[in-house]
Amino acid sequence: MAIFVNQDTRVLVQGITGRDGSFHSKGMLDYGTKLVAGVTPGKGGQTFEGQVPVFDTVADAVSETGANTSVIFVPPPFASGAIYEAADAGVELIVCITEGVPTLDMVKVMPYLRERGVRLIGPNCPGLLAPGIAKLGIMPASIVAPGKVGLVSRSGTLTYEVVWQLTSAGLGQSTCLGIGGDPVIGTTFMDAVEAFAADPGTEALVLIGEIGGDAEETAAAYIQEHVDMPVVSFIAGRTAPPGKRMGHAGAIITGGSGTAADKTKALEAAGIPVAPRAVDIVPLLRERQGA
Amino acid sequence: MAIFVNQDTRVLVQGITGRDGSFHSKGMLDYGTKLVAGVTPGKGGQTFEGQVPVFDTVADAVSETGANTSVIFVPPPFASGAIYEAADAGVELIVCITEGVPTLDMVKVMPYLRERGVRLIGPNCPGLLAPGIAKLGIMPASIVAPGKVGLVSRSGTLTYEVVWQLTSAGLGQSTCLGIGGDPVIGTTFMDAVEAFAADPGTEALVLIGEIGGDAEETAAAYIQEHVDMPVVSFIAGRTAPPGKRMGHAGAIITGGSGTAADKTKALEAAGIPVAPRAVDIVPLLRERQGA
Amino acid sequence: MNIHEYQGRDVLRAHGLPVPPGQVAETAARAEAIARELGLPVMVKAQVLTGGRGKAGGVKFCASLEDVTTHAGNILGMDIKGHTVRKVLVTPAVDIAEEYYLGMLIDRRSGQVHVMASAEGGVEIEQVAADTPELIHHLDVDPRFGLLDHQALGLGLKLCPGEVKKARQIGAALQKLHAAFVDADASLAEINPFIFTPDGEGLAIDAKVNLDDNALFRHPEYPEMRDRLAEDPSERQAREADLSFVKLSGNVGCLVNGAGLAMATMDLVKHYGGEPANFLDIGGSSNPEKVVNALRIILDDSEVKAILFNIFGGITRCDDVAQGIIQAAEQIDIDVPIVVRLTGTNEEEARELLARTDLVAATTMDEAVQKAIELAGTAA
Amino acid sequence: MNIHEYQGRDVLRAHGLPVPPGQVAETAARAEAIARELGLPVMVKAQVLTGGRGKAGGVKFCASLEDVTTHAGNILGMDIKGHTVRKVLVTPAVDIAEEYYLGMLIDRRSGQVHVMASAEGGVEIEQVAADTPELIHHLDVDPRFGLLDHQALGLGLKLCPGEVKKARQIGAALQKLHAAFVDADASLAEINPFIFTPDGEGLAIDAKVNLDDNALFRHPEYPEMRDRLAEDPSERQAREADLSFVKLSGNVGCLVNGAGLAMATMDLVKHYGGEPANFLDIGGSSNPEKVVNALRIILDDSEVKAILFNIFGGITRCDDVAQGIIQAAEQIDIDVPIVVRLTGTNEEEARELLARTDLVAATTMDEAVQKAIELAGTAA
Repeated sequence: MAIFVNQDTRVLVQGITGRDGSFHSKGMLDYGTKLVAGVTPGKGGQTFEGQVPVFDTVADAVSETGANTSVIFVPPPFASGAIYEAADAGVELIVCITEGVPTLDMVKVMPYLRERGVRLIGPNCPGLLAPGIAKLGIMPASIVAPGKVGLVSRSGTLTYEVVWQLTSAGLGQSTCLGIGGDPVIGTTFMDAVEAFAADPGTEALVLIGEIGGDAEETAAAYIQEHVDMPVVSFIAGRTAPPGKRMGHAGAIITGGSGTAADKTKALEAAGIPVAPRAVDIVPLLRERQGA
Repeated sequence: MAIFVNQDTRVLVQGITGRDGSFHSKGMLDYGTKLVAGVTPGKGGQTFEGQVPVFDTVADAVSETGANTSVIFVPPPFASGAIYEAADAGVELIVCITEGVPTLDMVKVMPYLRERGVRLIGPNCPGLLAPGIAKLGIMPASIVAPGKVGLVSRSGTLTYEVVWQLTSAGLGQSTCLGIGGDPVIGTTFMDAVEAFAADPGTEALVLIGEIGGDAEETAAAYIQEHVDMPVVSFIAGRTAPPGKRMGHAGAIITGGSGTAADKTKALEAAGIPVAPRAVDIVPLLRERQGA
Repeated sequence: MNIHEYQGRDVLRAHGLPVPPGQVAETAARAEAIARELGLPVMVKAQVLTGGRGKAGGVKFCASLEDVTTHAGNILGMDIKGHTVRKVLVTPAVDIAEEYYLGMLIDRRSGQVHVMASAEGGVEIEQVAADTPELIHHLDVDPRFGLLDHQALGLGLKLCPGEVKKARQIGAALQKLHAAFVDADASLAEINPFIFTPDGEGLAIDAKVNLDDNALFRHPEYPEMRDRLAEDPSERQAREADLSFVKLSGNVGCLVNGAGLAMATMDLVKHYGGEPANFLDIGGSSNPEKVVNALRIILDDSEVKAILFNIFGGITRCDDVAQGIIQAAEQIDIDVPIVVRLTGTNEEEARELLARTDLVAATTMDEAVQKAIELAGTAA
Repeated sequence: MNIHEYQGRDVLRAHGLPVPPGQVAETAARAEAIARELGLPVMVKAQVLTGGRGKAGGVKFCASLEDVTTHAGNILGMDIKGHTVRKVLVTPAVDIAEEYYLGMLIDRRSGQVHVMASAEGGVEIEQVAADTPELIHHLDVDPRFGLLDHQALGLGLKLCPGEVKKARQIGAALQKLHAAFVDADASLAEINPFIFTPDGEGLAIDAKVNLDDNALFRHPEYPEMRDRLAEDPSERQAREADLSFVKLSGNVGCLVNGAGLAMATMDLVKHYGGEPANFLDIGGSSNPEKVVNALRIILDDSEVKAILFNIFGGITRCDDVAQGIIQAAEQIDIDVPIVVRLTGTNEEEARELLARTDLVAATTMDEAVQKAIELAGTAA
């Protein structure tokens, strides 16, 4: 079992003919993901890797192949346009890998998704990998293993680091999810935690946070109230110099939180241990699972 | 009984201190309408007619007086702004009397109302008069009488003409509703017909149509399927010169309909008699009621 | 408000649409000078606020400067469906490989801006709609999100399947047309045809733009565009007096408040065998001055043999109307009988005011109409 | 990207906000000339990309031209929190009757543009937020409808209860600020203070605007605004090479892909008693050239005694990184030890490429960090 994907997940890739799009589409295919269509306007009629038909529009791809999920690799100026197109074509889940999407583009596209009940993961994220089910995005397949640990992270490569440690320690994953660290993202920490809490295939949870915002604090409060399974966390940026990433006004509306210390305090107050190093996550998780 | 209003209808008037606003607010008060507040920015703290408090904002008026309905008399450049304000303040029913509101302002405000479940009547309409319950707008109180005939009209003064004939003939009304004839309006012919059909206080229906659009045709089809009470109609503009009111493109998307002949045909096909003169409405209605 | 093709081209060009160059001329000599500057061949196109110019001979291809002089001379002054041609547009004649129709208007049903696009361009879209409606592609634009990239490209691909370069040009043209529509507060905006040259360059060849009268206050520059000479003088006078007026050919002058009641009054005049001289809605919130203006406009028509007032008061107060009639009678030499029917707000005050005049009073609409027809017949 | 006050004023003025006149000077003489032209009294304001100018003596009231020369001379060249003042803004000193705070930013929680307004203007808004949060009024702007008239006026009335004229000016300023925010793709836009003169005229006295780096491609004019001199040279170099870099004070140069992993690497260096020399995220889709640039930037810092690569491949392919390290080694004279830890996409290919070099390989992050610290200590 997994969150957000299942055996009926049928994937199309927007920007399948680009450098990154084609590289990672191949990776998704190799992993066994049901990649049924690609979209690149002007390349309709071509075939990708001898098996995946390419269409000019997402609407065509959906009606011809029954795709219900899209992974987006188009360049930043066109990323929000690709999201609108996917949502309008009836796709249920969109994973936007693209880095560098203007924040106001995301501000505008979010209500469009909400009105249609479409879930977005990202942008600027590694996507989702549900071992044995589907790989949507760029997470290296070699580092995962099927299992029962759910992992959600605002980071990219830091996620891989932790997943790899889990796998090396024999702790397989139900789903590994990178939600991205941009100011405005589709699926939040909270959304992921709720989904994991409702997933019978997930029996423990690893949260990988970062300084900035208050997503970890909000999730901590929720977990304390509603989540029974063992949860372990890690926060990157304890030694980051202040003021380099966040304007003061952001701190104001999040009530002054956003530092690693704030987050650690909130998580520990909710009974969630915070690993001092990434390598401490596995032992902490084993300790909680044993309890 | 009536449609859209009842004994709990508490009215505020936006633009209560203007020439038309004050004139017709007095008319509403005189009729016994629960006019509980007025709004004119900069006139907050004043009192209208010695009894109605005036506020700077609709939000203030709603929170202080519990108003749930707004009648708008502000000038055209500010009319859509007044509608947004009323909807945002939690008003449930808005009647916009203002004539000359730019069409694209209405295009933009409509989804705002839909998202909030707020009903708008108008703009550019005489409003609603539910005899014995409430007068919202500018319909002359002297011409109505309580009763069981529902009347809906795209016209203004033509409505009064017909109402007056009903009243003179001893046929009282449940609600007289003028929806306005602008291209984009809040409550349509169909909406009104549905509401009357669901109103136990309404036992017969008079439809006053006009050339242009296809609101009458749509309502006719609905009535044939779903409405059992006697229905009589009248269409103004049988002799209007063609092309003076409607561009050809409008005719295209309404499938060629829009003339009085088209409407008459559609209504009669649905079993709804079309009165050749306004004075024929009452006899036709009596005939149908007798049947 | 309808504006001329050359004005519509300016609106579209200001929004980045690919509009070929061109200028208007009021004389054949000026047309020739423009053609000389633009280079041959050119098109000379009548600027009139009506359709069917081509069939009427108002659009001509000119291979030589002599052609320009001849055709411009013929077209200027020409009557097209009652419109006198006072200006011609001179614009380069381009090689046309493909023609498309791109249009937008307000859809009453959805309450949104409605896009229409068809590969059947260059012909009357009404004809396409009647014969092959499936060849017109439709899309409502959600005002909260605008015309999105994929929607515009999607329409482009429906018109040019498999030809993404052309589809992109059509999509971009649709998005610019939509921006122009919204910025200009249009009620209709059409490009027919939007063409591709043999080189694949997209161009907006014709432009039809109607503006929302209600929104003119936002566009102080647009009233300048109004072609006063193209209007009927009495209709212009009425518009300037803020009256809604349409001249007809009968002898019963009608002065009514409200468009619906005005139409019903006209219908009733016809019903009783008369002929209305006009449609005139004096509107809501009317003041005495407005009534004076309305009377002047109606009395300017020498065909009018009787005047019928049908006023049912709502926003319009009957005493205002009565006041207006009395003031008008004092200011204008009225030599036709006037039938007055006033009902509604302040009707008693109005009757008191009118009691001392020699106006013919009527209680019902039918009575008033019949009296007016009778008096018009007697006078004639 | 942060821009100077005088640049922010230009952005706001272009959107119709009432910004007093003013010009920037790089010399005291030029400041005096500007003051002479504007008329006295004036304010001379340090243009630096940091707060707290006032407290640092970077903002001065000048009643005379001598004052201007003296103060401009003192302020130019002044160091404010590590920023050297290279420009001063000279602008008329206005009589201030009331001061307000108007600000907007992207709210991560709502995902919308968030408006803040307070009658506590002219002081640090952080202080107001800490001491009296109830004095800051908040509003999220629905991107589908924008900042509506009644919302803007409503905030104005909260700041100036019962004073509709002033409230309207504040409301209009907020709507223009919002338009500027959206058009400019800002991430933060503040007017502090927005003032009223004793005559009730509203003016935007200070302007702080930060722009969304991701949206700079839409604004070809904005990169011109970047104050290259105000940046740390290595940070500028990094930015121009499309690398995210922050200079720190340690001796372990860190080259990591991904901001989270880079921060975790810094945290781990500290954890094991070392000091990172920098934060450097080489980002996704990296190419060999990028790695070369990154190495050059790090090696420019003479404090760096060891370099630590921590690469976990996803979009970034390990073979690209290895290629980059090899190319860099060929192009640059590297005299410090390099510890490399490469894991993920194409890691085998990468290891093959690196096998023949004298780089120190590490398998885990902890091992790599500990080795780098050890080597940096040995080198020092």
